Amino acid sequence: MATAARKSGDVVLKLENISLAFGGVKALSDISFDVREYEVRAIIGPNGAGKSSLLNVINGVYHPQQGTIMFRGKQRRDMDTHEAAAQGIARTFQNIALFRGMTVLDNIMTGRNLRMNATFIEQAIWVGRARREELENRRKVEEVIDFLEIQHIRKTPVGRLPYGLQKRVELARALAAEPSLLLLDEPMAGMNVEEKQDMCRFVLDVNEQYGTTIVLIEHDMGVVMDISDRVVVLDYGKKIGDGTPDNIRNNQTVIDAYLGVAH
Amino acid sequence: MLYREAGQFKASYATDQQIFPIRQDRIAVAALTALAFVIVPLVADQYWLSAILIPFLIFALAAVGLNILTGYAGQLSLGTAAFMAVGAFGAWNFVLRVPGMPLLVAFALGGICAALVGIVFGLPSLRIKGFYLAVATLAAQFFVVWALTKFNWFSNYSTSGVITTQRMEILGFAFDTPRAKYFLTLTVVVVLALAAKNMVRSSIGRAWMAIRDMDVAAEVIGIPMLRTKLLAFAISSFYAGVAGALYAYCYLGTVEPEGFNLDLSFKILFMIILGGVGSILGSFLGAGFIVLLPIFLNTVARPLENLLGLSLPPGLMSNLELIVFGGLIIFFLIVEPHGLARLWQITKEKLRLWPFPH
Amino acid sequence: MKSVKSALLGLALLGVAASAHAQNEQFIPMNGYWVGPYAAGGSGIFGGFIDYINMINARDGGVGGVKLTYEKCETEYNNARGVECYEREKKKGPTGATVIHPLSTGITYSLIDKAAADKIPIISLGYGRTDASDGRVFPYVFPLITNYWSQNTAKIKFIGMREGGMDKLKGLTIVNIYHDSAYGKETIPILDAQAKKYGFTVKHIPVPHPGNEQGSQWLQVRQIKPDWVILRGWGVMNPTALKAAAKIGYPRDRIIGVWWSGAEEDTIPAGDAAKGYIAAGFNVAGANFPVIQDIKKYVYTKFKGEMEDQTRIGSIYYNRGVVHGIVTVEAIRKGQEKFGKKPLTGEQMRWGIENLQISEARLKELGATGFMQPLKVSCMDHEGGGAVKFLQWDGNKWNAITDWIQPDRELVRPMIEQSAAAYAKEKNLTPRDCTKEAPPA
Amino acid sequence: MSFFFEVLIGGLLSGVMYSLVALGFVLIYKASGVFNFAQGSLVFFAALTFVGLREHGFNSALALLATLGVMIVLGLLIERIVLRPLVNQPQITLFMATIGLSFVIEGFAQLLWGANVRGLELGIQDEPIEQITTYTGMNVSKFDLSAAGIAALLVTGLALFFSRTRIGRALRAVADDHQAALAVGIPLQQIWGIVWAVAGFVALVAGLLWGARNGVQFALTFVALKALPVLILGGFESIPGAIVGGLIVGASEKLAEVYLGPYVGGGIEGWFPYVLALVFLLFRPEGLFGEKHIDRV
Amino acid sequence: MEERLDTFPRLMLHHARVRPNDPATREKDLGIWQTWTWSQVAGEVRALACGLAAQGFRRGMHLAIIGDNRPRLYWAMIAADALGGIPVPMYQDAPAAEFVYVLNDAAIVYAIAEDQEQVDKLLEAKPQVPTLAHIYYDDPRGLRNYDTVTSYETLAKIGREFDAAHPGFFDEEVAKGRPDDVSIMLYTSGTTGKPKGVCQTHAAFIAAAKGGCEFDHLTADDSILSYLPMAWVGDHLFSYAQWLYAGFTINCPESGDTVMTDLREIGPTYYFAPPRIFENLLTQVMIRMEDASVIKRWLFRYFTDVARRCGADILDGKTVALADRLQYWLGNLLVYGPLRNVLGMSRIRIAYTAGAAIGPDLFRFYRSIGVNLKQLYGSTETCAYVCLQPNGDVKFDTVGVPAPGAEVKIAKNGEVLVRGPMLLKEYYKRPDATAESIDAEGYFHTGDAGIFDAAGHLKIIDRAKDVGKLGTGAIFAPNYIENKLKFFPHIKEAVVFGDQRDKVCAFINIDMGSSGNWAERRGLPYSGYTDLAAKPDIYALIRECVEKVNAELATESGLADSQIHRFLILHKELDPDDDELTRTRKVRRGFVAEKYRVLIDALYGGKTVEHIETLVRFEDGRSGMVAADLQIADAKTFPAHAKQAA
Repeated sequence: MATAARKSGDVVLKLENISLAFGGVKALSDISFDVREYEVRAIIGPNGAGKSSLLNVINGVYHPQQGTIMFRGKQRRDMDTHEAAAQGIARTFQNIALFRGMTVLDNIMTGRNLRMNATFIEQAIWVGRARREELENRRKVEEVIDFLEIQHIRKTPVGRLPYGLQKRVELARALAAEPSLLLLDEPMAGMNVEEKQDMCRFVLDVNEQYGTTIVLIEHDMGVVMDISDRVVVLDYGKKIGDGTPDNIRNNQTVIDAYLGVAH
Repeated sequence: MLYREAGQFKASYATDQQIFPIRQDRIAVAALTALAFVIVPLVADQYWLSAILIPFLIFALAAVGLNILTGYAGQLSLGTAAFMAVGAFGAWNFVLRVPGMPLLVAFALGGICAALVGIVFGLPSLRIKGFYLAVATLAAQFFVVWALTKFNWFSNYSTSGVITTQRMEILGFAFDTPRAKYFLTLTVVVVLALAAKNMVRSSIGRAWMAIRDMDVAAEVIGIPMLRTKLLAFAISSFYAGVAGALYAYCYLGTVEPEGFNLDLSFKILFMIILGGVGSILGSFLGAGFIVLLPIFLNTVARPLENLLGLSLPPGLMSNLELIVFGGLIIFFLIVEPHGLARLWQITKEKLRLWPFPH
Repeated sequence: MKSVKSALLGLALLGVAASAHAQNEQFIPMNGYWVGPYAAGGSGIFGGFIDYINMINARDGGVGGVKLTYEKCETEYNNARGVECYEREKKKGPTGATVIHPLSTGITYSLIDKAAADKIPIISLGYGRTDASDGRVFPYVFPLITNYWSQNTAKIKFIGMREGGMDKLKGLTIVNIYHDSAYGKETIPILDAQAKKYGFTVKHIPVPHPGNEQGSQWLQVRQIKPDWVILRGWGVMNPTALKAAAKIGYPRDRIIGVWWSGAEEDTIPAGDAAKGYIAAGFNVAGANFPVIQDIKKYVYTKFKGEMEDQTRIGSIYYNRGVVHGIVTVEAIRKGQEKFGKKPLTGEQMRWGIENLQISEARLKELGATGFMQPLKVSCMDHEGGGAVKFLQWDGNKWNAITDWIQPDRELVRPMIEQSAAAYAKEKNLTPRDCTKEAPPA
Repeated sequence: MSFFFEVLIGGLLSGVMYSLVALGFVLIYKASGVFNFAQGSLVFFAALTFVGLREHGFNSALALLATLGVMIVLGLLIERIVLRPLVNQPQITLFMATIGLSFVIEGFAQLLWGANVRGLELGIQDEPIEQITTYTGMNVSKFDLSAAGIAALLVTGLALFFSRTRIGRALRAVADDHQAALAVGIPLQQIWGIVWAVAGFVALVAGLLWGARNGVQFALTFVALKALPVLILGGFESIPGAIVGGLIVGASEKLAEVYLGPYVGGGIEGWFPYVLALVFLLFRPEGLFGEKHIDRV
Repeated sequence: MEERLDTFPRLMLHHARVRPNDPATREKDLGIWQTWTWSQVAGEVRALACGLAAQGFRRGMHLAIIGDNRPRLYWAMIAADALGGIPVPMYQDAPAAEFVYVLNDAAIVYAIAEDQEQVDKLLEAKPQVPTLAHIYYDDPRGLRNYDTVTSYETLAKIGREFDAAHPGFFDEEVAKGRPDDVSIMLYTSGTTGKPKGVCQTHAAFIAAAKGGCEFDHLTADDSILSYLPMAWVGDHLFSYAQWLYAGFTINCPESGDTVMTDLREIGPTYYFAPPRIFENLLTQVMIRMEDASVIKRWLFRYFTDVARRCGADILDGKTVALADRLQYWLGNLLVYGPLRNVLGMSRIRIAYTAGAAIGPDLFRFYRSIGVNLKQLYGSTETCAYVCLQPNGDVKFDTVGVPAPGAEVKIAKNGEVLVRGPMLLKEYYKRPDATAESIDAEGYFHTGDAGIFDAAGHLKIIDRAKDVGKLGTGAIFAPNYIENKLKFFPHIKEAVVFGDQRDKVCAFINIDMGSSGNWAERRGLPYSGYTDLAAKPDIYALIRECVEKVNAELATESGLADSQIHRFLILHKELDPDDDELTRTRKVRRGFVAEKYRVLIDALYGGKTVEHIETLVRFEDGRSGMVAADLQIADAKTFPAHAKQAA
């Protein structure tokens, strides 16, 4: 089988000395790391290590008390969710955050909302730009649906789907935004082996096909070691390791703090 | 059972995304439209037109408005009547004070006034959620009614505070019979309902639902929270406002601020809850239910009372009506908490899959 | 085929028989309210009204041989439902609905245009559109007996009497505590006009709906220390006001209420706090009138009475209902004089009301001397009376403390005409020329 | 200045009356997450039943006991017939059901006792306490003061009930976490039944006090509207919140009406508490005593 | 000059001229039915043909086509035909190892594959196929970094450039085509031996298409769902030859999983499915109806009874009592119409089934609810065109009358012989086989045993070579018995033995869907096929079926001895991957007998239980052992009592 000639590019995202606390409880302390274009960057660490918080800082759900975030050349104190989305950062959530009252199609279409510029009045009349955008974006969404092989559930309300498919729909929603940076918060949690394999394939395909940079949190070491280019290890809100999978595998601190304990 | 969908395939997104993708539905809707526009005016008497159909349509419009806010955007509001009041008094004042003001423009301007008020009272929604917001919208309810009563300018210094609507004329045609008023109401309601349907199936509608279902995720996708919520408030209030103007002009003819009280707000909320939250169709079903139920109970109760003679306590029937009304509401909520629209949806699913059960 | 035909024929005959049977009936809708916050008033007034109609049917066999029929419709004091009831009932009976008592200002307003178009007269006794007293502009609306402005001038007259003359009004302070609604605000202009005329000071204090909490208003009263308080209350606002007055120690016999603040329902809940409170009324309380006795005799002994709680017979609201009955029946009689002893149409009924005259003598015949004031309605004047009687609550019942006190017509009438004219202009109506109206037969 | 205090004290005392009604809401919301709009109707029903029973020859004590019994039965019935089938439904559905319930209760109450307006004499005169008036020139109503006393008793009683009894503690557990409560074997439905019964009792107390103040009539149902801003201010789940919220609403609305009202034509009491609550919420969306929720994603 | 419509490319060009804007091809893709008109198809084919030519594809070369039914793959066939090449469609679900033989046999140089999966298989086979040089693919998904394969788009682009440079090339190539050129090579799966390439000319398939179209009045307004393997002769006749002949629309489903949904959406007017699919559908209908409310179930039962009584007659235009007609009308409103609708058969004018025997009940069911289901008889060598059932004259147990242009006769040994324009030209590179199957008179030996009935309808009994003799001397037609067994929904597959033996015994495969459902309804827990198959309850269930078959056989003259005395339920499903079935799911009788010899011995040896270990191959290519102790059951047999001749 032909292998992907994956190459990492320049640094697109750089977090420096990020500290985040919730009313005295430190979630992240002094974290710095970077993400290069086109790479798959994994964040690992035991429960409560601050992994999700880190993603939340990257796309502006949380605002760190200290540190700076550099994204695409622009340095800032913190991110704003809207700006992050507009800049091409999309993400999925640890606990599925789909819009439960909507169909799969509508959920994914929502992922393209930023690309639809018609005013509500145009949309109310359903002519011209509004209609055109609706149809054009539908096509884009269908491509994502096709890509993730969820054609058969297109018009199903997401609430009725099994867990694994919901995760896939959430990924589809993120992909619909055609992000340049994709943040995946435990995309394979709670899946069976087959679903995990599928998800891995999709993640790699996304990375290959669209050249999307991916930052992912994952518990399954096998998966992480298989698909990521570089790995950041967190423990109790602190960074304790950073490097290639091989590097991490042999890092004694990591083994002590995490691998040894968790497995 | 009645659906025969085999062979109704979609060769373009436009046909796939139309409002009624199933041919049988399109036929039914076309028939219904014809019925509403042609048959009903021919056969309905004045009672049906002015006491049932016109209020039904107007309430349905208000319910559509509330459904946009509550059903789609997930912001519970108890102030619909206030926005209706703003629309009614707004339209009336525009006609009164601007010479040559076309009626429909006045309705729209009334709606816009309501929308502006809606925006003001929608501002807190950014920070307040759920029942806290609901109770907060009561502020709008009480404040607006108070302001309309308090500042006589709104009722053109009428001593009674009651406004009597002006003669309605559009392009020289006088809308003074129940039939004409029905036409006018029907047209406005149909157009606005269609617009609402279009909005909720567009990106703005999805943005509303996204905020309703999972606001953090919506934000992360890049949906601007404040703007989307305020737009929901504005559009919802606009609908309520136009409904209020119709309520004044096409239904009652005279209105006073107290007429737009909390009971009316609740009534409209009932319509969407019973009809179906997050469903345009549900707004109509709910409005029909709430408008017709008391009338039905009353028409059943009174002859019954006369039949049984006067030995019954005088308030019995009225009280029984109240009890049955409340009881039916509870019953419906228990049987189908998602409203009549869901009931219809299930029926339709069944009909589509007939003879299979699922 | 033959059997179908004969069946149809039979049906048709049946229909003829039924309608023939119904021919000699006149229909009056009873669109009232028996539930909700105003149920006390609604049930009392319609109780008296219906009892009176039933008494007329039972005692006299109807009016001129025409049986009066009615049907109740629950409006919940709600405009929309009121309109629905009206639309539903207006075609019932052989001549349709012949007169309508909306018993709600809001519903009255909503029906003005409709009723005129349907040619059904509206009688609004002590509520509704004040300027409808000008019959030239409002041919189909009859705010009979008295209206808010009239009673207000009578109140000032009463205060003047108590103070020892109208000139003594000068320098007094009167507080107008009103229900913060269209209804409540309606007398503000006339009070202001009178204040100017007589030189007293008037302060208006609104009470927000529903008025079940009035601490701050009465604290303001306490601060102002007025000589008199006019209470323009509504429902629960009334007893609350009396309680609040007691709380700040304001004398109750210096509070004068309107007739919607002057029923047993307003005073009983206030308990002792209501003792001494005065209200203006256009009917009195008491069951000793022959007319009430007749009702008891012809209706209640046959267990057909409307009042479940018979102690309410003779109460203010109940008696007001009887007044409704009297004016309605008398108007029918008047109409029959001109149009014959058959069911009247709405239009004929309108004539009957417009030419209604109830003299003292007639009141006596009716067994209602002192029960209500004599009336003389005309094309110009759809009010027909205008006087009120002041009643005082003694802790158990309402006692009349004055005779009928006439309003300040010079003040009221021009305001009415002015308002009616404005309405006519707004609506593009040409007022009738009353000199051309048919004189009473 | 004494007038200011008079207004303030009057307001605080009215606030206690609001709190009484708000308490009923809080109890039910806390235990079952239901925003019980029928609380006003319960107040009406309780007062009407009490008065009605007295009219039928019951003495006060007997009437009180009987009414209490009726309220408890009613509470249990509501839990069984209305709420249990609706368990796990969205809050708004439950809310709507309670509005439907309020119609049923109102219809039933009037059907049972008629539409008559009745007085209710508790034997406490609603008159100024003369000593205070003489010393300070301020009017403080005996009735209001007694009502405040009763409210204090009630709150203390409830506090004891919650902290000292087994049922009370279970109730608190339920309020904190339904699932957990279920898991440790607390019979949820039984608890809900008890809460509704307690809410019925609170409604009775509120109904008697309000009924004595305004008469026993349909308008008693409106007292619920007075309680709503109290709830926003105090938080739906906090008993101290209901008390403090009531005091704030009572005092501020009176002060606003007296000092602010004249500038805008008065009658602002109707909406002022709501706007106040609204503004307050902008700064503290979870209410005075509500818990702050951090959205975890 | 008169238009010569004697090759497929010419037919295609003809439609592009006559009905340029009518839909030719639809495919459910990206959520909607993407549609190509005839003129668009002509353009695509032209580009494709030029592209292939530019890449060196020449007359007489073979183009391998591998994948699900995709428009582009159909177009590729026309393109190959246009260049005088020969398309060779291959079974897309075969593993790479099976590809090797065909690829080598046909000396494939050019191949066009649907997607990454097929490309991977081709690449896997490539080292063993020295000729294979050019691989093209339709769906680029996942193929971005494959540098040895070319995308369809690139090929078409090359083609367009080539076309621009050589404007007359395409038309010249089409003009060179002759009717007796081989237009397609289809590999017969063959129940024994290696597959043979059947070479069919344009003329043969056009004759078959023409005969069929005229027989059933197919026009350009019809439409069909193309979902059966492209390598199968049936699909080639219906979705290619008849498509190009009549000019109707072919519709390609979104994927194999969505066929039923897509069928419902498209609602074709013309439909083809092997009996298995009709059977699955009916099973599903029955299962779904089980969950329906009492009223619905009653309605369904009542009206299917009505339909059984008179539905088929009404369809055939026979006279039916008014009462029945009324009931049928009502049933059509309440049950049949909706049922046809949910099955996607509302618009079907003509439906065919073939490839295996269809159960009379099953066949009757569809006809009774108003689906004009008919049988045809044919084989790869005859362009699937020998006998057809005429409208209005459908017998449940025959395959109809000889099709227009087909001469059919029965050989002395009972074998069906056929002659006509639709016969194969030859077996590719197998003159021996060709000579063996076509005799001197030009008759093709079908290998089927059959008889004509009085009305001239052909009745197929069995494979001629399978027909054997029992020890008693009575004839033994295993397929006939197996089919009877397979008509029960709980039985998926059956293999009966009896040739040269004194009694008949059977292997049974239960149907997981149907009997699994049956078990669930009874609260019978099971962990998988093997477990379920061993349940005594299931044995009882199957015994009942077997005994019913026995009862039937007892009434048929000469077959009473074929009653099944003993049977067992196999511990695994017979599987093409294990070579037990052909790719078209026919039992490889000899192979099975060999593989399970021990079981056969047990059946005949009177044992009640036997241990067996079998090697099975899993989907992912791995293999493993499955072991089980199989129960052997006895079945009741009945004394022969031949039915009175009617």
